[in-house]
Amino acid sequence: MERILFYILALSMVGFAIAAVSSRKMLRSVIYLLFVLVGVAGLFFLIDYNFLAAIQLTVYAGGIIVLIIFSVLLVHHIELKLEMAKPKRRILTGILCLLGIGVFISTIYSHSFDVVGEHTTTLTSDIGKRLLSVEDGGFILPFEVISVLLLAAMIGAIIIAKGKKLNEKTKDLP
Amino acid sequence: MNISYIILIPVIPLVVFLLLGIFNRKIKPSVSGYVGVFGLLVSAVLSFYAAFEYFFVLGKVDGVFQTLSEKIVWMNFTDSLHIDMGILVDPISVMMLVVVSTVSLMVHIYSRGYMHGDEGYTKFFAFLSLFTFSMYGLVLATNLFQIYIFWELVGVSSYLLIGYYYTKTSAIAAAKKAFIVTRFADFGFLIGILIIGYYTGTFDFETLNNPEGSAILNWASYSFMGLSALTWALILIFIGGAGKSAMFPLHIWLPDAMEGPTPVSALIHAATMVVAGVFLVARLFPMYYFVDDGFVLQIVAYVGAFSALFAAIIAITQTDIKRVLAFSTMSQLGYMMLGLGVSGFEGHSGVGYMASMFHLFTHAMFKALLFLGAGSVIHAVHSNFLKDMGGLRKYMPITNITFLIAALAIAGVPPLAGFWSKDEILVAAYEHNRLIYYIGVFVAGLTAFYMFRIYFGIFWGKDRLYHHKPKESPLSMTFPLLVLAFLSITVGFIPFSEFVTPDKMGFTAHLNYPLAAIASAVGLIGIATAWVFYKKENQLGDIWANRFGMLYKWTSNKFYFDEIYMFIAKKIFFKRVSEPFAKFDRKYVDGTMVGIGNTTVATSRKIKGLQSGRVQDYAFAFIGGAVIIGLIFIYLWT
Amino acid sequence: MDILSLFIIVPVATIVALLFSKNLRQARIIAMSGSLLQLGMAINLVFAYLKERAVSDDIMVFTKDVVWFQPFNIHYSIGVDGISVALLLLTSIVVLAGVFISWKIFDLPKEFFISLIVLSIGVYGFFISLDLFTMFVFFEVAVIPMYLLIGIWGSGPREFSAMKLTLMLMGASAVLLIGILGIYFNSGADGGVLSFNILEIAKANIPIEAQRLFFPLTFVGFAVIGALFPFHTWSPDGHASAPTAVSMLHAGVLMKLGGYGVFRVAMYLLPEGAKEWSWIFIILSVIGVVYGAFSAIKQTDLKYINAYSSVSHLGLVLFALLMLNKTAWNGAIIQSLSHGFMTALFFALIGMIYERTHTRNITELGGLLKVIPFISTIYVIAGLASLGLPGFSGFVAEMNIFVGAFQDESLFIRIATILSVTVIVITAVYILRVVGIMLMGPVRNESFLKLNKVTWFEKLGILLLLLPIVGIGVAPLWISDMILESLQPFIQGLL
Amino acid sequence: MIEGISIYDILTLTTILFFIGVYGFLTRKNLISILISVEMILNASVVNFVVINKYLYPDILQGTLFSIFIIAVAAAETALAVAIIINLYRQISSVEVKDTEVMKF
Repeated sequence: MERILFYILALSMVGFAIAAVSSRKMLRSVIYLLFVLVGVAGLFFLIDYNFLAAIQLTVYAGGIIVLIIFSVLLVHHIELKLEMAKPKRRILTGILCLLGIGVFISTIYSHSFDVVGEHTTTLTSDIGKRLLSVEDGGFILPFEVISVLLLAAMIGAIIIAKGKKLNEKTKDLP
Repeated sequence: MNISYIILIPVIPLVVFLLLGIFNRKIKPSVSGYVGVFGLLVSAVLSFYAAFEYFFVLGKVDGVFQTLSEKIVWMNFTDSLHIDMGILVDPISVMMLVVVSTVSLMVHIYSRGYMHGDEGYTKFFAFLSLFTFSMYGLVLATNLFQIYIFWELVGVSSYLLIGYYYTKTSAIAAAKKAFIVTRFADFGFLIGILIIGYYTGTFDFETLNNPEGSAILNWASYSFMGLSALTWALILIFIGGAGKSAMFPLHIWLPDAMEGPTPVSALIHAATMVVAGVFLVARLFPMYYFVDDGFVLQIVAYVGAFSALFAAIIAITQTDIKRVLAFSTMSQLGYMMLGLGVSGFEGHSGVGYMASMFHLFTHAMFKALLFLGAGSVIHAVHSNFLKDMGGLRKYMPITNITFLIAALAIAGVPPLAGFWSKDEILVAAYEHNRLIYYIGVFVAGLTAFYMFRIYFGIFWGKDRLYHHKPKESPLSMTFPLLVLAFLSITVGFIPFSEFVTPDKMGFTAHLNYPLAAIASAVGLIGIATAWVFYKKENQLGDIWANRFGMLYKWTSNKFYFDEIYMFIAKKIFFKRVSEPFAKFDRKYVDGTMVGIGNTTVATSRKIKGLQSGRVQDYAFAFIGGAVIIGLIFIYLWT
Repeated sequence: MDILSLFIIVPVATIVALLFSKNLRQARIIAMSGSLLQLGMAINLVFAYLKERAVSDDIMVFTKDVVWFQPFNIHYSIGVDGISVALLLLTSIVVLAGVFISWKIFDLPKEFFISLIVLSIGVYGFFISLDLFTMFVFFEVAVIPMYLLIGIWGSGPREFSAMKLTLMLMGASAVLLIGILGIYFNSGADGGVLSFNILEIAKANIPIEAQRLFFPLTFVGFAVIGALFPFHTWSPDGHASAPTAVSMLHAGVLMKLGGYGVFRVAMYLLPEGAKEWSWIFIILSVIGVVYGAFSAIKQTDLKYINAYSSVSHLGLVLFALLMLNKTAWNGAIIQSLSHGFMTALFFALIGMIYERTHTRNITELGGLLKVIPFISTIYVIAGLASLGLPGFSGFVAEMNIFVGAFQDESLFIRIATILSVTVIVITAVYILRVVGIMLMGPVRNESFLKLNKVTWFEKLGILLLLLPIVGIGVAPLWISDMILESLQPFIQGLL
Repeated sequence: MIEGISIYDILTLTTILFFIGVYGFLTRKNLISILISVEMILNASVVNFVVINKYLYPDILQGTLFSIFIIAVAAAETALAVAIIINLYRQISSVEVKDTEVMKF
């Protein structure tokens, strides 16, 4: 059952991913990405990381995708067909990517992973504790750093997105 | 004998040239004419004095004419080879001084009348002086290189004077042709000089011509292609001489050179410059005679004989009187060459050499006279062509008489000058080579014929439609005619063999009566034939012309030599060599160089794409690189 | 202050003065007085040299040596012999004439004169240097201003021509630099110190393998600027685009650096290499001689004719240098001088004709002898000098070359010599062609009847150049002996 | 740990996803599309972190925590990128890569 589910998920993810990078319509491309992200969330569910799956869904599928859609709507006509690279280049890139896949996969399969066959469910509280722990192996410092980063990014985003207008205004003043 | 004053003879015309050349525009034409004539008069007087002193007073020591020279080093080549500048006095150079002075003086005087009113009057006299200077330098040269230097200078004066009417296309072409053809011959001359310089270690005439000298004794020491190096050198030098003296096949420039003013033709292309080739062979005569036992002299004789015949035949059919005279000159030059070619060295056997020089001397007088007479006629009727002349004896009595004297002289009618010298040449040929003798006699007949053809054509027959009545030329023109006519009659009586011989000893020549009779008879036959054909206007000339048909056509077109040369020059050298060279240079040689540049630019354009500035391209390269490194590490590292 | 360094200092001072000049008048007066001073110095140098030579047996006189960069043993080392003195005289005369000819340059006159003088510094420096490295530096100093002079003040496709010229000469310099470094690193072969000084290197025997290797590099490096076939193609384009004075300086002086460098560096320092390689360069130079002359016949642009004629004449210089004997070398140096004056004169005249008629195409010109007699007459004289008429310097040079070349008995050199002698005929053909078409004949164009008469400064420039041509041609002994004497040590080095 | 699915299968899947992202990143000509591709690459790596954590070291949480950080950074990055894109669009009315080449010089 889980196997079947995984394969379905995997196939749909690959399919949507391909669709996302090759669709000539911007909005569709974003939506395909959404499906891929949702698929990833599904994968998390399958391996029993519910909390992560939830984050994935909310932050990615909910936040980022919406952001992207907004920007698409702001800068694009929906009907606009995207320009694609030259066929020669696409084929070259495709070959390169296939080669890369080959390299990766051959590496992966030549390595014997020491799989531990336990079925422990990770609790959300554990994650929370670990994140805020100041003890050995605690992640409080990165957590703080990421918070500052997020804040900075937010302020930066606002300034960048608004900067031009301010400039124009100051320009018009005299 | 003190010879240093002789240096003044060439220097005076040089000074006159510089004076007239530099202050060209500031001198009034009348003044420049007087300056030119006066300068030359001084030179001429000096020349005559030198000749008198040399031949009769001081030159002969123990029965041998001395060779005197004074020279300074002009430039050093190697330790032994150097060019000297100086003067060499021996019988032939003194004789040439007299020739050049006389003719040049007459031409100067004549030009004052002939060129009167021309806008380049001063320039003309400057060029004449330049030429005279160069010619003096040539005849007085002490060594081969000096003679070459002045050889070139007379060539360029000739160029300048032929191209004197520089707005006339034909004159430009003629000047160019004259210079280039002679220059081509000089190419041979120069190489001949180089060979002689290398193998004998000297350019000096006195050393070279010494019959006991090493140059002549060791002539056979080096050989190339079956002939000794010196033989080759003499052949090449003869080519140089043949170019200047218009020997077949380098004769094509001489008829065209008649584009120049007539006094120039008289001076340069009849009396003086064209005999430089003969003079050159005479100057090196001991070498020609001793090296390879006179092998080169044979060539000289045959070339001379052939040229004489060839030119005489062409002269018959020409209608431009100056061209007839030009071919006549060529023919007479052939005679002189022939005379040199059949000469021996010692005593009486040197009669060919003597006769050749004698003929040079007499020819200068009567040919200059012929040209000046023709100039007088042209001056009167403003045309060069026989068809525009006729019956002029009534209008121009002096010209008529003097021209007749000159024509009789060249025809070899005794006792005029041409008779004596021509007779001696025929004697020498008779003793040496019968074939050449027969050619000589035949040419003598032809000469008489064509000369009287134009004489009758000009002065007899019916009047033509003249725009204005022809009148006798002014005194400045007739005076030289009279002087030269006098000389044409008298110079034949000079006992030349006493003075000018190869061994410089002198001998007494005797008239060979049977041969003299034959020669004069042939001349008279020629005159008589011309009388029949041309004395009165009749159809005989045309009838005979038609009878010869093809031959006549070929002859009147000078056997198409001009066309052949033009073909070689224009079609082969211009079209097939020069143009491809020019194209090849632009297209391939330059193309290669520019191509290297262009390739660099093109390559850099291509490579520039690598640094496109697009992140995606860089990412592509980065990922490609990573993958390749991965592949290497996975598959090749183990 | 030594007499030679002045040749660098005076031009530098002139440049400084030029920087403060305010207008055309000041600029040209400064430039003129500067070059006049140099001419004076050059003439003074000739006499000083003759005086010094009488008492001194050194190869080079007036030597001076200042350490420039100790680690590599680079010195600022100068000195002259008869050859350099003659070439310095040539340079100063041509520079002065060039200033006169550009009397009326309106476009950035200050900068123009500065570039011109920078160029002359390079040339002077090159001729007086005894140190290979210094020599090379001056060589570059001479080449670089060329780019600016053609690129800014030129005509026609000037950027292209300037670029082509500079690139080809720079390429040659690269090859040359390898050669020079090769000489340098082999100069200590018998245990001595590595040195750039020519006289010291000449004493140290460079191993024969090194000579074999570096001779062609050095030779080609210098010969490119001496228009060696097939590296001559920068010259027609360069000359055609260059302004008059630059053409004069370039053809008159700059191209002489090639022959001089070949002689002083390649031949003197690498004699064994020269002997081994001479055959191939003889072939190339003879091709250049004949081929240049033939190419000139078909050209219609006056400057192209002259450029190809230069290829031919300078081919003769290289040919003579390769003959490896005193007479031919003497001829080569005199030919350098003679060609310098002659071709500068030619370019000056062409410039004047162009300025008046606005065309350089001979088929559009005609009958100039009637309208501008002075210029035309001098053109005829220059033409006659160029075709080697006695009484002009070209004859002296050519005869020396031919006589010298004939001193070698091998059949190969005989044939090469005879081939190069043909040039006296071909030169006559193309010179007379130009004279016939352009100067003689009917006046081709109505507007030519109103051409300006020649001005005093043009006359002065022309006469300045004509004088030495006639001077050398009429009395060659003084210069020829001065050179011959200086050639002695070189010949000894060869044997 | 998914029943019957080995770690190899999942890593294969993420590899494929990763390279599809790379492909998109290299071939698309639009800034937003490129952003999308970047998101895909990030996701593939997130999954890898998580899966390796789960399969190999189930009792520690490093992988999980890192994936959270990655998601957070991705969000920040997207926000910034979108801001830049919009700003750019205001200035040159385009978000095509080829139009942003003025920076190159």
